[in-house]
Amino acid sequence: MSAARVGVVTFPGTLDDQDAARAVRHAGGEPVPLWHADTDLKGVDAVFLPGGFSYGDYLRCGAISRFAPLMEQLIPAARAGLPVLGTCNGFQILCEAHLLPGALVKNAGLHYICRDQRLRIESADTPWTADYTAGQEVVIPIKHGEGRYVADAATLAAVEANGQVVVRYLGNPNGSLNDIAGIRNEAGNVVGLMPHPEHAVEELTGGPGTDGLGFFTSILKSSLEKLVNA
Amino acid sequence: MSALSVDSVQRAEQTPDERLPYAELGMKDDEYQRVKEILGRRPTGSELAIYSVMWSEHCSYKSSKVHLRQFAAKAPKSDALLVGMGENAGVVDIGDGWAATFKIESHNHPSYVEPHQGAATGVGGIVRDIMAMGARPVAVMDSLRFGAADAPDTRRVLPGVVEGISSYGNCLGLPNIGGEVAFDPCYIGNPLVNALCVGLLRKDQIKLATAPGPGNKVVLFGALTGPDGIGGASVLASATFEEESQAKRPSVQVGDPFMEKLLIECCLELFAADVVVGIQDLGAAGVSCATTELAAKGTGGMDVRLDLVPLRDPSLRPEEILMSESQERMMAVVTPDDIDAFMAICAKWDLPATVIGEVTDTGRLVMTWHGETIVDIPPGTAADEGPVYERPYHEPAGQAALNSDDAARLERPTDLRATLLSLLGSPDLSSKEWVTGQYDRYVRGNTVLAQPADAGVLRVSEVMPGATETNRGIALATDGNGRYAKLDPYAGAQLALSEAYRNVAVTGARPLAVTDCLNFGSPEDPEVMWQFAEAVRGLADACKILGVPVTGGNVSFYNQTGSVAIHPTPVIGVLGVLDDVRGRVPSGFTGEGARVVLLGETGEEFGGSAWAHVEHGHLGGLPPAAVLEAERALATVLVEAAAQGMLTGSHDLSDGGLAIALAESCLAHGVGCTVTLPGGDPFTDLFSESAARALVTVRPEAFAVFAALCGRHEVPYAGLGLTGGSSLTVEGVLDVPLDELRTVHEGTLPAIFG
Amino acid sequence: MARVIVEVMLKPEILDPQGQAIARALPRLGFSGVSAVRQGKRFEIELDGPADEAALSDVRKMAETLLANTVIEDYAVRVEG
Amino acid sequence: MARVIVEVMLKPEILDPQGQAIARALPRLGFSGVSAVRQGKRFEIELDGPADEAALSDVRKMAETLLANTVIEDYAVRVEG
Ligand SMILES: Nc1ncnc2c1ncn2[C@@H]1O[C@H](COP(=O)(O)OP(=O)(O)O)[C@@H](O)[C@H]1O
Ligand SMILES: [Mg+2]
Repeated sequence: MSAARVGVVTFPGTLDDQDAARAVRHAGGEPVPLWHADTDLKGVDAVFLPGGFSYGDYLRCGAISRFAPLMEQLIPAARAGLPVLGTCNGFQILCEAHLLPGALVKNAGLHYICRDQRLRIESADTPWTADYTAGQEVVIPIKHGEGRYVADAATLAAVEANGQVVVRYLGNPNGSLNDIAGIRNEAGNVVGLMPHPEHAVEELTGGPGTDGLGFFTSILKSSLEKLVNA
Repeated sequence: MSALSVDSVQRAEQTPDERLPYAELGMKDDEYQRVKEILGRRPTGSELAIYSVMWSEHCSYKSSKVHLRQFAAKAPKSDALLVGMGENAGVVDIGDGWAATFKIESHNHPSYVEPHQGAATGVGGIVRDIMAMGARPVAVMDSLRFGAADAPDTRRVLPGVVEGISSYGNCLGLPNIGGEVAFDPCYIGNPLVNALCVGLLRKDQIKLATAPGPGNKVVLFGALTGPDGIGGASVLASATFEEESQAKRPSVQVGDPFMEKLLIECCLELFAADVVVGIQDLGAAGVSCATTELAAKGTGGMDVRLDLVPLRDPSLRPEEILMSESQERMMAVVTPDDIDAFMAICAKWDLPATVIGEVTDTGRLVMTWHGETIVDIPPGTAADEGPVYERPYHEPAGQAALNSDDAARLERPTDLRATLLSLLGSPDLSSKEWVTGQYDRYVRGNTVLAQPADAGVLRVSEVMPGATETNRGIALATDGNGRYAKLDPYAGAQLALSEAYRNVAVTGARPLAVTDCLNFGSPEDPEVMWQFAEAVRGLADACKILGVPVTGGNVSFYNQTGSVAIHPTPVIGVLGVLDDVRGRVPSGFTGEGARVVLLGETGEEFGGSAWAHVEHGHLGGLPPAAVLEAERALATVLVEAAAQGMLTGSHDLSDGGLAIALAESCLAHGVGCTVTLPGGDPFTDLFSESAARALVTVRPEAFAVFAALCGRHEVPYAGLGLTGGSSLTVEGVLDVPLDELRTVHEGTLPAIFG
Repeated sequence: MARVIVEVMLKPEILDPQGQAIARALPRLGFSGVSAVRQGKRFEIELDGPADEAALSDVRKMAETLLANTVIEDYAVRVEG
Repeated sequence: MARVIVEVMLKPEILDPQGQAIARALPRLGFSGVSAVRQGKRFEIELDGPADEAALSDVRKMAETLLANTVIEDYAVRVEG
């Protein structure tokens, strides 16, 4: 059987696309490059929106990218159940596109932060986190200037009540409400997180180890299951 | 004259006596006379614009050239050198068909005026130099020096500089893999911001700044040209036209890292499509520099229609366009057959690109402005035949007194524990996490070592799609020590090189090549010129002994306030290669039960030391001896031991000596140690700054083989003890829990900068 | 040719660390009498034509969909004059 | 209690990459008729007392030294009303 195909989107200013593609390969999948100006999702099984500074992040992070031609395809596909993971800038784009509730604003400390961050996986109930167990602690790099998750009180309460928090910070680095590092949509197929699992898939390269690999193995398994069941 | 008419060549011939404001543009009388001789007439305003920027100190190296020649003259034989000095950046062969290009450059003065933008555009500029070689930029480093940490102006300059480097570098997607932060009152008013970029390319893909082939098109692409950094040019525009300068012309440039990121990806796609004959980045002298240099190195001529340059501000005069330092621009030479493909790739990346001229074989650079010829010069006279000065120099009046004020006279401490903590928490030696935490060190996923390692290490594979797989890695370190260089610039430059070389070697990488950024005061001051001459001589001599050639660099003069110059500060970058990057040695103690071994010989050397500086505010005597043969032997041992997998960790000894090296090694991974000093005077053992030393941890079972290796290369070694526990214990001398070390080490910069 | 201004501020209930950092710094710099600072954005939009109702409605749409994120921000549109 | 507004914009001759990025995106989003966009900052300063001459002069000093970087930015102070 052929490996699951995970689309990796490149906007002008995307930076972590090469890392995301590598992570997909490491997990045994096939990365499929998707270009922001294209209007074709190339039949991928899932989509990864990597980090970076799309359009320079000048207006607000992700504000301009969400209007890209590719997004016009991706938004309805995600609403229809296509698994989508956005990390960092990808998370910001998903919020700007209203695929995820809330928004990401400047870190409380006002500085960009790059560090190895301890996290707790809160939900193993998404196609991107199935290989983790709820409550599991992992260390994954964060690197962002605008990663403070905010939402109005009602939205935040709903996010908590629906179990939509996927990852929480242990030691809040940026002032995110309720220590939220990542969330999912109600259906669970769309996940956004500030940490960068694609930077934690190999022992050799910097970082804190391979704790991030689970996001990629999870999606490959769930894509395969879908294929088998189809 | 109407606002739209210009000072044409024809007009220059008709008005031979018109006085141009060359002095206001920094040109000397005799230099102006030479321009007239070259042209056989007075220059036009546009020609004067070109000559004045191209012959400036910054572009022509007129004061430093006679000294810098030693780098080539004394260069050691190196098979690795593919492109040497004189190009945008040097290129070295790192094996398996791969090459690395790297260079360090200063952006000191702009960073004082506007710290954020000054530092940001410094990063932008050096990254374009690397792109111009045909490489993919893969990492940056930054070497920073500020006034005293608690000085009010440092609180303005440092956070701005760090934010500028962080916002620009992070946005480009280039990991920051190392650098330095140092403080000294001598840098107040003259902070040093030196940025390094390294790029990778296939050996057969090197691009050069050249414009061969008459009929080939000259394309300007990237950002629009605006009135950036042309404070001087407006003098010219208004003086020539006897009208008030209409607009204010800023001397500060603002960078657009997003544009630069597009430029990087676009250039790589252009290179891959093989549609570029020659390429040049637009740096300090903008279009003037790019056109004259490309033309001079090509078939010799170029026709340019300057009115075709796309502008951000339509009021710009031709002189201003020639001098504009707008960022994020490149110039390429493209064959007529490839021009459509070239333009299509620029369009894909949303980058403006305009054909502004054509290569000729006339030997003349000719520019027109709405049909009138405004420039007609032999390009080489501007690019390569600038003035060369043999500036007078002599030893500074106070040098002998400074050198005889030996640190030996200073009172020695009795409480070595307190001394350790005081040094460890001093701004220079404290943790730089406040700075490095603002830099993305992970992006691109090839960072093997970054802060707090001694050198940044990158994996080479996966850089270019489809290129041969390799397990190679590269290592880079930058170092400088203004105090040492002040005491003895010859030795100071050698010590800076030694430290960077050693920092590369401790990771297991074989040092290959050197880049340098020479930060000095005014070359017109003979005492500063002496410092410069000595530093260059020292560096060239040391490169020869260590077998590493200088491949390129940068000179920054006039770092002074009034008549007071900064400490002479050569900052040296060394690039090394790891044949198998998986064998890299991490920094510090990585686990319990390893043998802690001190390599090298410790003498009583406190001149310019961190101890003298921090505890006594003293600078005098002589710096540690530069022991280059010992340095070379040490590196050989480190590289061989790493290749054979004997080492579990390593760290070089530098500022603060063994004491600081032990503390940093403990803190690196939270592993303590219990050691016994070799047996001399404990203060000297712990705090002397003798060169050519390193602290390694050896696998216990490999110790005998390691000792034999040291013996073979005549590197003194001393087993000090074992790693383990949660404190730094020096038997009979001091005992500090790691938590306390950490609090002291990490608290300093956050307490000052928030 | 007209110029329209769009002002975007964080909603009052959203924490504004930038504004707070400024407010905290003021006493140290010798400024007293300021109880709060909030920081937002200001856009100057140059129109090709006049700022008539059609153009303003366009700018409002621009503000709503692009210049402001209405999940966290409020905006105001006004003609300069 | 009064509110004073400080508007900070890049000087006209200084490159504004933010505004430029927005202006370039607009046509793609279906907005035409905009010739340029510039992006700046807007501060809302809440005063403890009234916005009298003394207070305004204080705010002007604040703008000059802290809120604006006068090397590259211009500022304007106005009382909300
Ligand atoms: N300005 C900077 N930018 C990036 N990295 C830095 C900077 N300053 C220091 N570092 C990193 O922090 C670590 C500690 O720096 P330092 O104490 O100066 O090292 P060393 O003593 O080995 O020269 C090193 O990894 C160095 O590369
Ligand atoms: Mg070191």
